[in-house]
Amino acid sequence: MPRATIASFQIERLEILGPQGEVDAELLPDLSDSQFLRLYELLVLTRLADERALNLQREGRLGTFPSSLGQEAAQVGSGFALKSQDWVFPSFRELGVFLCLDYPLSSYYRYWAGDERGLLCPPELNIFPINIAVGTHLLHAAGVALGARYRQEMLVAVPYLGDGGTSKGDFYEALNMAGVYQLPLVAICQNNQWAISVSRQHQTAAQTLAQKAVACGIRGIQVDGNDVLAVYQATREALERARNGGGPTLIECETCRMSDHTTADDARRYRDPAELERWQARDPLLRMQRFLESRGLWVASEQAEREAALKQSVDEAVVAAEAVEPPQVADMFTYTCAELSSRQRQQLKEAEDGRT
Amino acid sequence: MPRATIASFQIERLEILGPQGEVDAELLPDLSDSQFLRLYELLVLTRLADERALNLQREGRLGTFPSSLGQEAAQVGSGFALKSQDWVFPSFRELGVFLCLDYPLSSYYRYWAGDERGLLCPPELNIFPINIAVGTHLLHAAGVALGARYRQEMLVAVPYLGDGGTSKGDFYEALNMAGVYQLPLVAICQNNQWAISVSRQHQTAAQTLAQKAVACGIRGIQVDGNDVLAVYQATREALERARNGGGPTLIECETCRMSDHTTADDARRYRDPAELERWQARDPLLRMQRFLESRGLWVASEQAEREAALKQSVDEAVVAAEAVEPPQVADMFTYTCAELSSRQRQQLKEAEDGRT
Amino acid sequence: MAVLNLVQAINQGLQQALAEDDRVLVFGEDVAANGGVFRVTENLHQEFGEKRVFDTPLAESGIVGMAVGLAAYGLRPVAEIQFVGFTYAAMDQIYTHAARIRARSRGRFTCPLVIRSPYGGGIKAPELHEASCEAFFCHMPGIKVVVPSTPQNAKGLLLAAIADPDPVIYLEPTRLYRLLKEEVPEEPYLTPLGKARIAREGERVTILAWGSMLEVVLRAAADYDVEIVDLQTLSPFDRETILASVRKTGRVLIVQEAPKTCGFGAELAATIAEEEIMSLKAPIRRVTGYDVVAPLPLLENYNLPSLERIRAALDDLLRY
Amino acid sequence: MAVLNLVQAINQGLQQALAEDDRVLVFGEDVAANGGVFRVTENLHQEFGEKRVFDTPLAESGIVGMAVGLAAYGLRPVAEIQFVGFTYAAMDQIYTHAARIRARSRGRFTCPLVIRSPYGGGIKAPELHEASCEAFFCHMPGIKVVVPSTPQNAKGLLLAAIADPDPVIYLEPTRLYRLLKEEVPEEPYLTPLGKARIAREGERVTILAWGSMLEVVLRAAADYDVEIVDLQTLSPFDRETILASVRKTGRVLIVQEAPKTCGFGAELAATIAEEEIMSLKAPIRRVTGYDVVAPLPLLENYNLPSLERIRAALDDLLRY
Ligand SMILES: Cc1ncc(C[n+]2csc(CCOP(=O)(O)OP(=O)(O)O)c2C)c(N)n1
Ligand SMILES: Cc1ncc(C[n+]2csc(CCOP(=O)(O)OP(=O)(O)O)c2C)c(N)n1
Ligand SMILES: [Mg+2]
Ligand SMILES: [Mg+2]
Repeated sequence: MPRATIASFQIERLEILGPQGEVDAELLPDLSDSQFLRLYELLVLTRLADERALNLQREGRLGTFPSSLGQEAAQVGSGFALKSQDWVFPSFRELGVFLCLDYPLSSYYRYWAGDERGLLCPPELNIFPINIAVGTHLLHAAGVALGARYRQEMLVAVPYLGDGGTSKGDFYEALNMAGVYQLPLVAICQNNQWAISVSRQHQTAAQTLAQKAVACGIRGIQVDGNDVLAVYQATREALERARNGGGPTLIECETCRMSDHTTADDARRYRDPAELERWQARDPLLRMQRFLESRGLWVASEQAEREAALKQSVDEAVVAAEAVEPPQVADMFTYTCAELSSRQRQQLKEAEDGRT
Repeated sequence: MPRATIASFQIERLEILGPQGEVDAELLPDLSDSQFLRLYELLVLTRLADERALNLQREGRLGTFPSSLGQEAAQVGSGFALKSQDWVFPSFRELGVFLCLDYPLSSYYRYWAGDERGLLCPPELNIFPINIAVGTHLLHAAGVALGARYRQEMLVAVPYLGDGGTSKGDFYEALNMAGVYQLPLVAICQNNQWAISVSRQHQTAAQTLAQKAVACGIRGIQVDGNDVLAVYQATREALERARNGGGPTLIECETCRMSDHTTADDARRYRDPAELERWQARDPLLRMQRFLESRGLWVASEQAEREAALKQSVDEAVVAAEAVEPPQVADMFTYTCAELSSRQRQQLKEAEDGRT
Repeated sequence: MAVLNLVQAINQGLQQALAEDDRVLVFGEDVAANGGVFRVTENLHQEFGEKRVFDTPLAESGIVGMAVGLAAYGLRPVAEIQFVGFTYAAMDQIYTHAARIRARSRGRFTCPLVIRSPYGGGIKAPELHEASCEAFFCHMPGIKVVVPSTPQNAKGLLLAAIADPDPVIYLEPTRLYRLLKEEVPEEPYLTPLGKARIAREGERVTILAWGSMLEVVLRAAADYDVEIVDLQTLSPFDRETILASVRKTGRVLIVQEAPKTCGFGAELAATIAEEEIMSLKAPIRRVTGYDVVAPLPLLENYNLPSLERIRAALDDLLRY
Repeated sequence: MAVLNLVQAINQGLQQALAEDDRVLVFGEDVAANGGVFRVTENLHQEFGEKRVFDTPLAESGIVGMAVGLAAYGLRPVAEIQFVGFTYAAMDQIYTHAARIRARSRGRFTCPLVIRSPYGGGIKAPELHEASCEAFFCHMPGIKVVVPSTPQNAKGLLLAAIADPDPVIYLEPTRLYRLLKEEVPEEPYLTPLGKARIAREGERVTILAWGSMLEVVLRAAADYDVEIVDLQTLSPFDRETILASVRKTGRVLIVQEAPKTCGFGAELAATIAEEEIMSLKAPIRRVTGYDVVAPLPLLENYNLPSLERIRAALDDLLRY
């Protein structure tokens, strides 16, 4: 065999919801009407909580904030498929995932107000702290997945990352480890086309991000990231496979960041507004709304009332977030190690003497 | 398109020489008889110089040494395709490449005797210092390739690495950069099945190492690494493509490390001897010898004399290496930065006062 | 002379380096069209084009490793790491390669590379965006470390770093970016590496500081008769100037934002305790960040050296 | 009690930790069938099987990052980095994550992880195989750093590191691996972290050392009336024991193999100059590796602290 093909690979893309909300009935995930409605509600809640964060930031009540606008389906579709025992490793733009898991929105806000306590995960959940160092946290997911296999726990480790994160060495090392040990790990990549000002094309010459799985001998799939049902379905399948010993998957959700990178960014410096217009037509909320409408599940007249209820829950979260006492200087020391060194004890005393 | 294939990839393998030295005439590289002979001579020289190094190490005249035994074709086949303007980024097991490029063998020996001066590359060559930190040097090749493109120089940057090196994040970051900038870079991976005691299968779940190129949107090809003509041909094609703006390639040379990892290793602790026997049958020297024989270029009776000449050149290299004066303590300081700091001047004085 | 802030002074330095020397290339994440997240590279991409000023993929080890290759090839790469807290991923490339290429190749290849990075706290930024980790680089033979403290020295030190034949880490105190403004000469000039600057002369205490701490120290010590030494270059640091000031004052206060233990201030104290102890009238005091995981914005003020802590230390020293 | 060398003592410690606690996992490059390139993990794979003792791909950041996940999940990973010179690639995982998980999660997740690594020079090994880079880790709040110096403390400190609720870097001086032998208690025992050990009592000078330097110092100072303090844990270091010894002797010599500038010895000197300067009769001297790129074997002896340099420093101190 002088010049023979010895390996071939295909990358699939999954879409379920059409632009007008029409669906391929065969692909429709096995969900009840109330679950479809809940998915929509989570999409709306994510958007409302996000808008609210941007307002709070403008008023100086939150620090720099990364908006999820446009990416709600990628977040909610995947987050909705998670089981409570699964471990989640968020990047910094997964508001929708936190909401799917019932993480207190007030805590989420507190974190973005500059308070570590916002990341104190409730005991019934396993959400790792928000990860700022892009792409580095997939390895922690690999570690937890390895631990779970050792303990024979049926959980899946689910790291989230962006298109930019796929360029980091740690991303690759993690997926390669996941392949070697056939770990229960499902990596959800929100390809929102931008890493701050660097476009998806400039991030890698790979035609899809899903094909990065090929390098590690694991599965990769692309989904329409603005199609909450496709994201849900792909995530569910991958989770099930992982749970049953079938190994890891990389899911690329193709979507678009409709906002600035963060409140500290001004995307007009580098992005053609025409791009936003194109993606506007694929708005994930609208598509899901049309789907519900076509099934008689969405009634225009009820929308306002429902949104009001969601808004109220967001308001309550803001109140709760802002009612928290400020953190104590001792906290800096308490959480560095389990015990203070003699020098740290000295330092804590100095700090508490109020010399700030 | 609900579940559609959106991308497909094939990995090819190239073989030219059969186990008995027979060739597919259509694939035969366009080389003269004297070049075929030279290739064979380089294979033999590599083996002899390697054997000699192992002997020197045993006698305490070299430090730890990594043998090239079994990998001669991967090294010589690729090294022979290089042009003098190309920049080479060796890992630590590329004796054959150094010999192809006429790097002084005496210097090579000096380096492995623990003398930095062994890496002082002659001005007519562009060989980066031997790289010990596995997988980290592909980035330097990317940098040089980018620089060359900027300067419009027709050179190709050629990093060498092993199968183990493909697991490092830097390997991936480098190939990804090479893809983004479409750099003139050809990475030669000697997949010798082992990274010390860790087998190729344990290094990655990927079926081939060549397919790691897919993650970066660049070309990847596997060649029979014990087939000097296949390695040569694949390298030449990749170099030409790179030189003409066609972008980077990853070449996986599938071969086997027939020795211990280094003289400090004992492979019997972890490797089944049957593996060596299987690969013995594919010895790269023997295959090339049979090929030459079939073309009437190799005559058994001349072999001894030729080998004697090569051995003599190796002997001379040993003499030259050992005739060098020991390095000076000042060298440690001289080569740290262009200028000494005031503290370094003090330290140098202290060191020269002989307080060792 | 125009009045510039630190961002503008560095931007002008980069612009002039690019204009003067076609070996200079500027790259990193978001440095091109976006002009850098702090706008330090603003307009450079527009002026010099994609070949000279370009974006990279999100890969810090990759950025530095590529810069090593570019430098060894003969160019003058000026790489940006978006925040110094992300250089940890590039430590291997910095220490294993940038620092060693000259030695490993016995001078055949060198590494005239500058890594610029926003550095330090006080801007209420997210996690890892306020790191003060200069000490790591100061413990790497083969690497130089520069920290400007004013628009003037920011420009001069940058141009000196780019001209230097060896790798230089150039740390930009983000808190000062838009805080300080002063007249900056229009033409290119070099502020020599390895030389400290007496920011204020005085008699009774020597205060050693660098980067954004200098600004704090100047305020804190306004009413004290102290000599304030702005290190400017941390590695190699200016022993002679420091020791001369210590000989004069006999008292030393070191102010550093980084965690105390094994910070760069420790080296300064150790050097003085080794070479000039006989001049000392008092212990060598350090006011530093605490040995804690760097806090998020709500707690960060507790951790940064404050006017009060600096004054308390001065008062204490003056009791000897 | 059996007489063991350092390799055997560490191996015994690992074996006992694995046997006692099923949360302990040992992994790294070549630690399984091969038993580690120095044989420190010999037979562990055979005894405890693939689930407890396993090889990893060649990826240091990956090894540490995975260990962070395992630790946060509730296990007790003991990861090997084959040589400490290869930890630079894992700095980001060590400092950004291992050191911070407790703080970032406000205690919900912790990181009881041990990173073992052969460390230090004097074995004529190839480039990067002899690094002395402990100071980097000592400047990382949240990370503990331990350096054994004898078979006895090697075992006890290892078991204490594994039992510790926070991440510990455990550096094994390769030069001592087979050089030192002594009786080591068979049963498991803990040598507490954070405590120095008086290796020899004496009156006229306090010598501070750790790891393989201790062995050199003991030889160099055989004929001097000095107190030798073996740090054992560098971070957090035992201020009380050090300062007490300085109060007694009034003279200090610090011996460190790493490059001088910003080495861990600087912190010791700075601490003494800050807290105990009034006891000093002489400058604080440091004998260290030079500020140079670590040389290959032919030059390495010039760089390592030698008996002569240590004695010259002692003689000098005793002139005060
Ligand atoms: C390692 C690292 N480098 C740089 C940054 C600064 N930074 C923050 S977000 C970002 C872009 C991330 O892009 P992507 O991964 O696509 O995620 P997105 O912001 O689009 O959600 C950059 C460069 C960082 N946080 N971490
Ligand atoms: C970053 C790094 N980690 C570990 C080592 C120790 N080490 C030296 S060679 C080697 C295996 C390398 O395997 P491979 O890349 O396949 O090259 P080969 O030795 O087979 O030529 C290891 C682990 C190293 N040199 N660098
Ligand atoms: Mg993105
Ligand atoms: Mg190999």
